[in-house]
Amino acid sequence: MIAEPTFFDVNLAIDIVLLVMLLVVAGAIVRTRSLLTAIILFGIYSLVSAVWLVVMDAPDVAFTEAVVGAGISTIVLLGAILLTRGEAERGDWRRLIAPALVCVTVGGVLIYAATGLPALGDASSPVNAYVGRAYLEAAPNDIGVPNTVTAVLASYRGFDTFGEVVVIFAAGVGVALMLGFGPRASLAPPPQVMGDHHVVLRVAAKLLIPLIALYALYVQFHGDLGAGGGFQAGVIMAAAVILHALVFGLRETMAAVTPKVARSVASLGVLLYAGVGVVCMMNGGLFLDYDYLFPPHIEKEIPGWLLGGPESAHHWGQHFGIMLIELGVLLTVAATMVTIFYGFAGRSVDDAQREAKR
Amino acid sequence: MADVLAWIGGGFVVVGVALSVLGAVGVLRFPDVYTRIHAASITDTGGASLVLLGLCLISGFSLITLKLALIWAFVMLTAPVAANALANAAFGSGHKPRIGAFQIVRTDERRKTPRGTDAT
Amino acid sequence: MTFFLSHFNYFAVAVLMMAGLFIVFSSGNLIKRTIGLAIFQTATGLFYISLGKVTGGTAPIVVEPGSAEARELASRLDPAYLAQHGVDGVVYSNPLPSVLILTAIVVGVATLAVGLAIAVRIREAYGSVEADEIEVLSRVESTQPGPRA
Amino acid sequence: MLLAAGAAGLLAAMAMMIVRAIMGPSHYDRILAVNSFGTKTVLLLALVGFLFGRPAFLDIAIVYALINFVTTIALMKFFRYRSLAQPLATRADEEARHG
Repeated sequence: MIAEPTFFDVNLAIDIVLLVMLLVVAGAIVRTRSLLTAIILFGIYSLVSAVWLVVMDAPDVAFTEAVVGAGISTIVLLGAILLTRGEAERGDWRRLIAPALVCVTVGGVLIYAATGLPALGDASSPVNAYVGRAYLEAAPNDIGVPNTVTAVLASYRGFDTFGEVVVIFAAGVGVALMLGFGPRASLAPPPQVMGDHHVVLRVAAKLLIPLIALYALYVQFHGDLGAGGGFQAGVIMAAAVILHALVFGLRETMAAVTPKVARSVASLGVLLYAGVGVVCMMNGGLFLDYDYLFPPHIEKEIPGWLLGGPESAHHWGQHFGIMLIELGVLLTVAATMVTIFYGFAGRSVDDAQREAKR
Repeated sequence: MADVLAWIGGGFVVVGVALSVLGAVGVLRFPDVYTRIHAASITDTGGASLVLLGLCLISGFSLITLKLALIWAFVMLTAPVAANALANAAFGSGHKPRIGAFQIVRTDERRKTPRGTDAT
Repeated sequence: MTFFLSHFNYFAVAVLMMAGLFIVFSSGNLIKRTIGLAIFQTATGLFYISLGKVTGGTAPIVVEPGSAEARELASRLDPAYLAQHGVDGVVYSNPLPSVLILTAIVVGVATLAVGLAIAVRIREAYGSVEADEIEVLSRVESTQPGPRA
Repeated sequence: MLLAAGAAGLLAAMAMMIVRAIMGPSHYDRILAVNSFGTKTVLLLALVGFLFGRPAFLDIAIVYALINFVTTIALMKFFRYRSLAQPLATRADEEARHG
């Protein structure tokens, strides 16, 4: 392999084509005044960047971007547009001069700074030669999990990830406090929809919803071995619930997954994550130090074949610690996304008027 | 043998991609929503089937074949349903086709709208 | 030309960031602004991932050493390059940027939702999501003390 | 070689879909473009996995095929009914309403 990329390197060629697509789509988002068009284009932007992430060897991130960018954020944006309006005002062009000047200047500085960065794919750059390589070399021995991203995410940087989960939980609480937990006004009957009948859609959705939920579980438990993990699985699980609400109506969904269940599960996930950390501390380790998840006298009793051969027995704590905290992540992320969706989809313009009267 | 299969698989992939490209040209050039849906949905499912079949031939029989079959099943399940729902929604919201001798029949009054007038 | 191609990722990221920033600055509409912020955030992610890419590398999911897949991946690379940068006979890209950006994306959509919820409440209070109109309305309100009509 | 040609063709088709999504003219054209773009993305991901020698990443293609559907339905429902909360009617519902 050549150290310096040439244009005929397939990898680089796909990379550049995708980046040009991203630039074109971003330009179109800047230009359009219709927010709906902007949202659709943002969906395409996410899809393109997710393919780009696969090309750049980051399948875990691509997974997340695919589900979050193209799925959840489109739906959340649509929910927000429903409660506001679909068009942005046309600004006076003279007011665009100052922002344009700022952006061109800052962009010029950034591009100038970028010329000093190591070339794309430089294996000897400080980022790749030290810390990244150290993780790759140490993880199979320390953690015993093939997916290094999961190993770093859940074990080495477990405390950081705990913070992220708490932030997601807090964001869900914030949205629920601002928009409510679901429909408080009585939902109006379906609008007059002459000529529409969605039998095909309903049947297909009935087939797909359990498959999506099942696939989320696969992603969850396959996260040690391949791309995947709690964050991705949580969002996929939420997508299954959202699809149910889209096709069968929010009221039906709320009967199945009540807002109360959603918010309890969200807190339960954070609690599970923190609980694993506290158990490790009680057994004499540090917070989230999974090697101390089981006290030594219990660990001695665990048969080695449970995890494929006696040589992997000393990874018992790590395996179970990662599995438990990923489960916590799954619960929190899925329940938070569902709560956020309930908040946006369940609110109607009437709610605001009723609140104003109170 | 495996080599021959790989070449045949590659051939399938190229034909499937060519179908997708043709569909994309159709989406660009056709005059209204319905003809575009037509172009996109047929070539998408057809192209996807050929590409995935080709990849199956290349990979040989393994877990990957199962995953390819799953992708095929999902594409075959979702793409036509989405196209159907889209055409249904476009029709319901009063988009009128621009070509062909269509008569718009609405289920509410079963009235017939003369060709070329707005259905809304 | 080689220099331009090998730094194209960073240039593209800079332009994307500025596109996001321009939307935030120039558009008065709060929802469009949140979309701009989301683009800015994605651009940051692209930058991190670009830095972590290693030429000839594969995704940081460890292939079993000596397996058919590992041999296939190794056969694509120059042996000297492989010996210098490989781990157990395979060159991997950097896992650390993936970890940082993966969580950032999910946190990003949660905070996006918070931003949009604030926009919705502003719209309910003032009847508009355009920053200019809100400013005018809030100025009118502050000169008229008492409960909002 | 054939796979690389396939990837190039798919990228070209995706570019055309982007043009349609930007041009519109109606929002249904844009939804169609996104949906078709998603299907092409699924194929490209599968191809890229084989091209780079890690076909295990087909998982991502599967998830795309599923999520793409959810997004399309959400967009369609938004434009047709201006609501995310209403159930989609069946023929039976409709006939019950109209007698």
